[in-house]
Amino acid sequence: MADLRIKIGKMLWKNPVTVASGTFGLEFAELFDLSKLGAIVTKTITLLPKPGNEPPRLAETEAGLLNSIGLQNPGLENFIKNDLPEYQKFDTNIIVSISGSSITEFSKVIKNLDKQPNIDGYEINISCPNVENEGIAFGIDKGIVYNLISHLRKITERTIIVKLTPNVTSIEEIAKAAEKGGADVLSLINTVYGMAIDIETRKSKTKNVIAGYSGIGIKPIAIQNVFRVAKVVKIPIIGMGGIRNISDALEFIIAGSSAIAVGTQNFVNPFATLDIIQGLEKYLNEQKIHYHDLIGSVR
Amino acid sequence: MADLRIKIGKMLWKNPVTVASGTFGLEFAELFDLSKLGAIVTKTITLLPKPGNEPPRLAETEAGLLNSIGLQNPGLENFIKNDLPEYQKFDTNIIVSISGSSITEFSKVIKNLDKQPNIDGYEINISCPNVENEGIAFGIDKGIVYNLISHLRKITERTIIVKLTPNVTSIEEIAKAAEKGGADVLSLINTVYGMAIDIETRKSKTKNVIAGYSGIGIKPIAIQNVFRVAKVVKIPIIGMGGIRNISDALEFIIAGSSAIAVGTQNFVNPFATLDIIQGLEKYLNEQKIHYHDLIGSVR
Amino acid sequence: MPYKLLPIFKKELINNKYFIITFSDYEMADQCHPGQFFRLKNPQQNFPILPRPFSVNNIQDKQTSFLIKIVGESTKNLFETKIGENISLHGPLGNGFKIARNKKVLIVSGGIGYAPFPFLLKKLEKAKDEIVFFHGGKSSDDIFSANVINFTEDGSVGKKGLVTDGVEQFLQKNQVDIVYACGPQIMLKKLTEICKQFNVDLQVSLETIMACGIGVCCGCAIRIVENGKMVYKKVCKDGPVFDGYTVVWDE
Amino acid sequence: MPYKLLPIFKKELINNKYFIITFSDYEMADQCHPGQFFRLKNPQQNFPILPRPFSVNNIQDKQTSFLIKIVGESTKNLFETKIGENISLHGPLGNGFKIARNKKVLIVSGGIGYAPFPFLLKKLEKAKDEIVFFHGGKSSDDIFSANVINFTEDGSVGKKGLVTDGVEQFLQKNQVDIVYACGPQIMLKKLTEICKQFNVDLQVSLETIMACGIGVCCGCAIRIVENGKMVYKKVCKDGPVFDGYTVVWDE
Ligand SMILES: Cc1cc2nc3c(=O)[nH]c(=O)nc-3n(C[C@H](O)[C@H](O)[C@H](O)COP(=O)(O)OP(=O)(O)OC[C@H]3O[C@@H](n4cnc5c(N)ncnc54)[C@H](O)[C@@H]3O)c2cc1C
Ligand SMILES: Cc1cc2nc3c(=O)[nH]c(=O)nc-3n(C[C@H](O)[C@H](O)[C@H](O)COP(=O)(O)OP(=O)(O)OC[C@H]3O[C@@H](n4cnc5c(N)ncnc54)[C@H](O)[C@@H]3O)c2cc1C
Ligand SMILES: Cc1cc2nc3c(=O)[nH]c(=O)nc-3n(C[C@H](O)[C@H](O)[C@H](O)COP(=O)(O)O)c2cc1C
Ligand SMILES: Cc1cc2nc3c(=O)[nH]c(=O)nc-3n(C[C@H](O)[C@H](O)[C@H](O)COP(=O)(O)O)c2cc1C
Ligand code: FES
Ligand code: FES
Repeated sequence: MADLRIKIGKMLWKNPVTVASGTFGLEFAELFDLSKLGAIVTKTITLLPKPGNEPPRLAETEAGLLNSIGLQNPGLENFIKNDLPEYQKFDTNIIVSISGSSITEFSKVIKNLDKQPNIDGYEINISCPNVENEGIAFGIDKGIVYNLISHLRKITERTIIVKLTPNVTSIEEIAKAAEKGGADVLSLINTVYGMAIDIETRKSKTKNVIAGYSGIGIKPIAIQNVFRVAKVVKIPIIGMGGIRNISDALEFIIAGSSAIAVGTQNFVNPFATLDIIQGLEKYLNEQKIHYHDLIGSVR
Repeated sequence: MADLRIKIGKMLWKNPVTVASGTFGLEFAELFDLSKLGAIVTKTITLLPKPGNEPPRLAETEAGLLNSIGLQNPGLENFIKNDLPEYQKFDTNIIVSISGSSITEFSKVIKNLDKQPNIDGYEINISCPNVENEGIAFGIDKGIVYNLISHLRKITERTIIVKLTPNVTSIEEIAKAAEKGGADVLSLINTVYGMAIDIETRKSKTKNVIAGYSGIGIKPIAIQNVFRVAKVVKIPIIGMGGIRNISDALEFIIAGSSAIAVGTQNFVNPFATLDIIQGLEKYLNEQKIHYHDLIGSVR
Repeated sequence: MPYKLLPIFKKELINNKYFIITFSDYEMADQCHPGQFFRLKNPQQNFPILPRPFSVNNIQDKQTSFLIKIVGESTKNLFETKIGENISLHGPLGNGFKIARNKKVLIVSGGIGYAPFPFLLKKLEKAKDEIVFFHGGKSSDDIFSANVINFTEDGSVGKKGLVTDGVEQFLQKNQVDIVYACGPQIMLKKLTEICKQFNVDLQVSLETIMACGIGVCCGCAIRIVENGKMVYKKVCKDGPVFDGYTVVWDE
Repeated sequence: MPYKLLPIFKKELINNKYFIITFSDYEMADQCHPGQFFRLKNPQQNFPILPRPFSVNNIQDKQTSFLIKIVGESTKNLFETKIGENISLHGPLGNGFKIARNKKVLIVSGGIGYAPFPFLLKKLEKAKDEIVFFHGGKSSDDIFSANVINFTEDGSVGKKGLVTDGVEQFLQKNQVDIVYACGPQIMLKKLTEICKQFNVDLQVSLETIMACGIGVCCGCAIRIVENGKMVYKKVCKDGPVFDGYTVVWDE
């Protein structure tokens, strides 16, 4: 059997397959044993509860999904009380995705979470395109990204994953700033800005007008971003954006991802992550290649 | 019958439907009368002939097309000698798409073309993602865009259309720079950076690795860009990116496009432009709305 | 809420707008409660991407059926999928209707909003309720049963007019304890206003676009007034059935 | 090159890898030349987006047929499209084979590369050529006719071995004026080396991914040596048939 173990920052994953923040939750435990995943990434948590954006929040386009959830979440306190203990039951790496509107807020969240046991890493969501002044201001400016991450680096020993937005001119610049700031891992991509209009009512299909585009339609964009970032950083990349099955996952790995995350596809086939883990073993055996040699092996 | 006429820069179009540069040519005259179009945009021409990129140059993805043609074109002289006279036979607006590696080169091309009759406008391709140092350096920097366009503005009286790339952090900044420089019209979007990998050979599916992504998969991205740009400029927008039919076209118009262009879909249904012209008349009659009132009418 | 691949057991065309699709699975049939829904998708179909939610229409002989209106790509594809081919089913999901016991019940449906009621009817009959069923549609195509009081906008079948007008008249003359309703937003909104006048309990089943169907994505939010405050609730998990008086209806 | 919607007139399954699809249209049949191709698409299928190129396999009684190998989504969809349903056809496109007259001709095909030759064969016979036809495949599934000299890699039908080995032996003993070939790149490359030794004219039909099919997009470029210089030619318009000796083969 192929060895799928991989070091992601300070974590050891039993396999390189995880889930994209906001597309997965404890509810999936009714369908399969979450311990089978290399890691679980929670939905993004903020210091205070957030009600989220006005509905409608979803629209399906011809080749993907638009969402403007607006980081709806119960807030740090409720998360620690209700959700975290449940996550901690699983024998896998728990990564808490966090966001904030200021460096102080980010710091507060991490300081609080650092007191909790069995959290293996933080994913810093600097890229969510749905919430004004939350995330977005950070993710598009390399100076701000550097400041934020180097600040957080001083606070925590745990693995810091920085999640990048594709909605920038040079994702390389942002990636390098995050690495220089002390990030252990990068994850990409967050959703692409998108919009759809109902031609009968002439209204935007999501109330928030500009939404986040995910699913198979963004896959070529995501692979391209992974490829570019992998060329300029030394830290590992968690690749995502439209991954549905093993062949999509392999594209990301060959492009330079050390691990991959399934997002929108969790809504379509909740077992997609498991299928990919299986498919990966099969591919490695067939192609007689070690997992580590596959990463970034594009010719 | 609905009145579809619209002023685009200094041109009067009989209807707001044209074709995207590089996806259309005189060859289509065998299929329908090109005079039916509001305008024809030629493929991008450079001062000297360009051989184009190494093959393979195309890959179809799950929801779109990747291309890395590399601006293959016969060069200005051959274009003027062989192609232009053919284009001039049609009773429609002829827009020549041009690109160059320096302001001087752009200027030379426009000075030459300005001596030719029956050219109605120039589309300045500052956004083609396939050719290093040609286009790409212009399209992502607002200062450079402003310099280029204000320079060209002094040279020609004809309509200047600036074609924007979506691969930037703030398309609004670039759009405003083009408008300030003296552009009469903006067209958007050019292709989105994309990439696909053959998991058997582990090679990039296009030799040039990073390619331009077009077709239905980019539609939500394009509509979003049109919406954002329409909010910050006064000049008209030619919207494109994934338009296949009347309902796609309407989304772009409602988002803020004064006219629309069909690209990749020309390869699928060469009559798509004509279908859209017909569909537009039907929609305007049914909804009892004037074309001008539809533009940017999103609520 | 299991996720299963099941072959289509039966398919019945009602007319060119509606059909019923049936699956035979004991476990599935036993778990369902009226008002709950399943997410259905033909796994062979790549686009549209998302499974679509459909209410349990009826359960008979351990067979679970869905009444489906053909409105777009997914419903068309479900219609075209042949008997014996596999469909993925995720469910039962959501809360479902609260069953009244020994009450005077009025059911009100509009168009495809009829879907969840045959199953509810069965349970209400067992609960010894006294039941009146009003259904409205555009024309005879939208009428599913002769055993209910039908209204059509064009008068082609049943009474001519809107079902809500019928309800208003009925409530003026008859005492009712609880109203169960499903249909277009505009109908439910009107119905809420009417029921309020008569102070009748009101359970409405709502629709929104859904991505996950299980409370994960927060995509299906609607506005509910709770303790005098507007909050977002999830149609998939907190609903699809809500107390009609708490819903903040769209303009 | 017209663009037409035509109903499928006939469909024949050869085995689980190959089928023949036939259209009945006089105008279309009259315009075709061997080696030319059409772009086919089921307009009901949204994805994949692009029509796919297929060589004219044969023309008989004004009916045009295509021999198609099921390799992916589009070919699968064409196979599944029912008789009577419409397919969009764009063509005939490309240059086609140059017809030799009163020559000694050798046809060499590999796998689905067999497709253009039944039609070419007809024209060559009319041109009074002396024809030998070598075809190679992986196994008996890839053999289309008992009237040609077949090679299979597994020896299940015909001679065991590669068709190119057979060609080499044949050319050592027989004089040939011209070779027509179509098949995998690796076979055509090998064949070019062989033919060179014997100084035989060589026409090869090539494949690339195509977007427009008519010379507009420049997407189907291949490398050709022209006047000692490497240039890009368009497979769709300058080809698909090229002088084998001018082709710069991939590594
Ligand atoms: C809880 C619930 C129960 C339902 N029960 C039934 C039922 O019993 N019978 C029935 O015919 N229909 C039912 N619907 C509606 C059904 O889900 C839609 O008609 C279906 O999704 C349309 O899909 P489509 O691809 O055919 O059409 P599309 O062209 O995609 O959409 C047509 C309309 O369907 C709605 N829709 C689109 N995507 C979704 C989505 N992911 N989730 C929900 N709605 C969507 C939108 O309003 C859209 O305008 C129910 C919906 C919900 C939320
Ligand atoms: C001039 C020409 C003539 C051809 N004649 C025949 C024929 O007579 N019979 C036959 O079975 N096949 C023929 N082919 C090949 C045929 O076009 C491909 O098998 C078909 O496009 C595969 O489509 P798919 O969606 O089923 O498979 P996909 O999964 O899309 O692709 C399978 C393979 O087909 C090729 N391909 C994909 N897209 C295109 C495209 N747009 N244009 C060209 N090739 C593509 C690629 O090599 C790809 O790896 C010909 C190709 C060319 C260029
Ligand atoms: C409904 C939905 C909610 C999301 N919520 C979050 C979130 O809270 N935090 C975050 O970092 N990304 C969020 N994302 C982005 C995903 O994590 C992922 O980056 C993106 O969807 C691309 O992957 P995919 O195409 O596989 O879905 C969300 C995406 C969707 C579709
Ligand atoms: C094969 C191909 C060639 C193209 N060549 C050019 C070009 O020469 N100049 C240009 O400005 N845009 C070029 N484009 C971009 C298109 O004009 C258009 O902006 C883009 O494809 C988005 O529209 P679509 O999705 O409708 O194709 C090309 C696109 C394709 C697919
Ligand atoms: S559909 Fe995801 S929370 Fe309701
Ligand atoms: S396929 Fe477009 S030029 Fe050949």
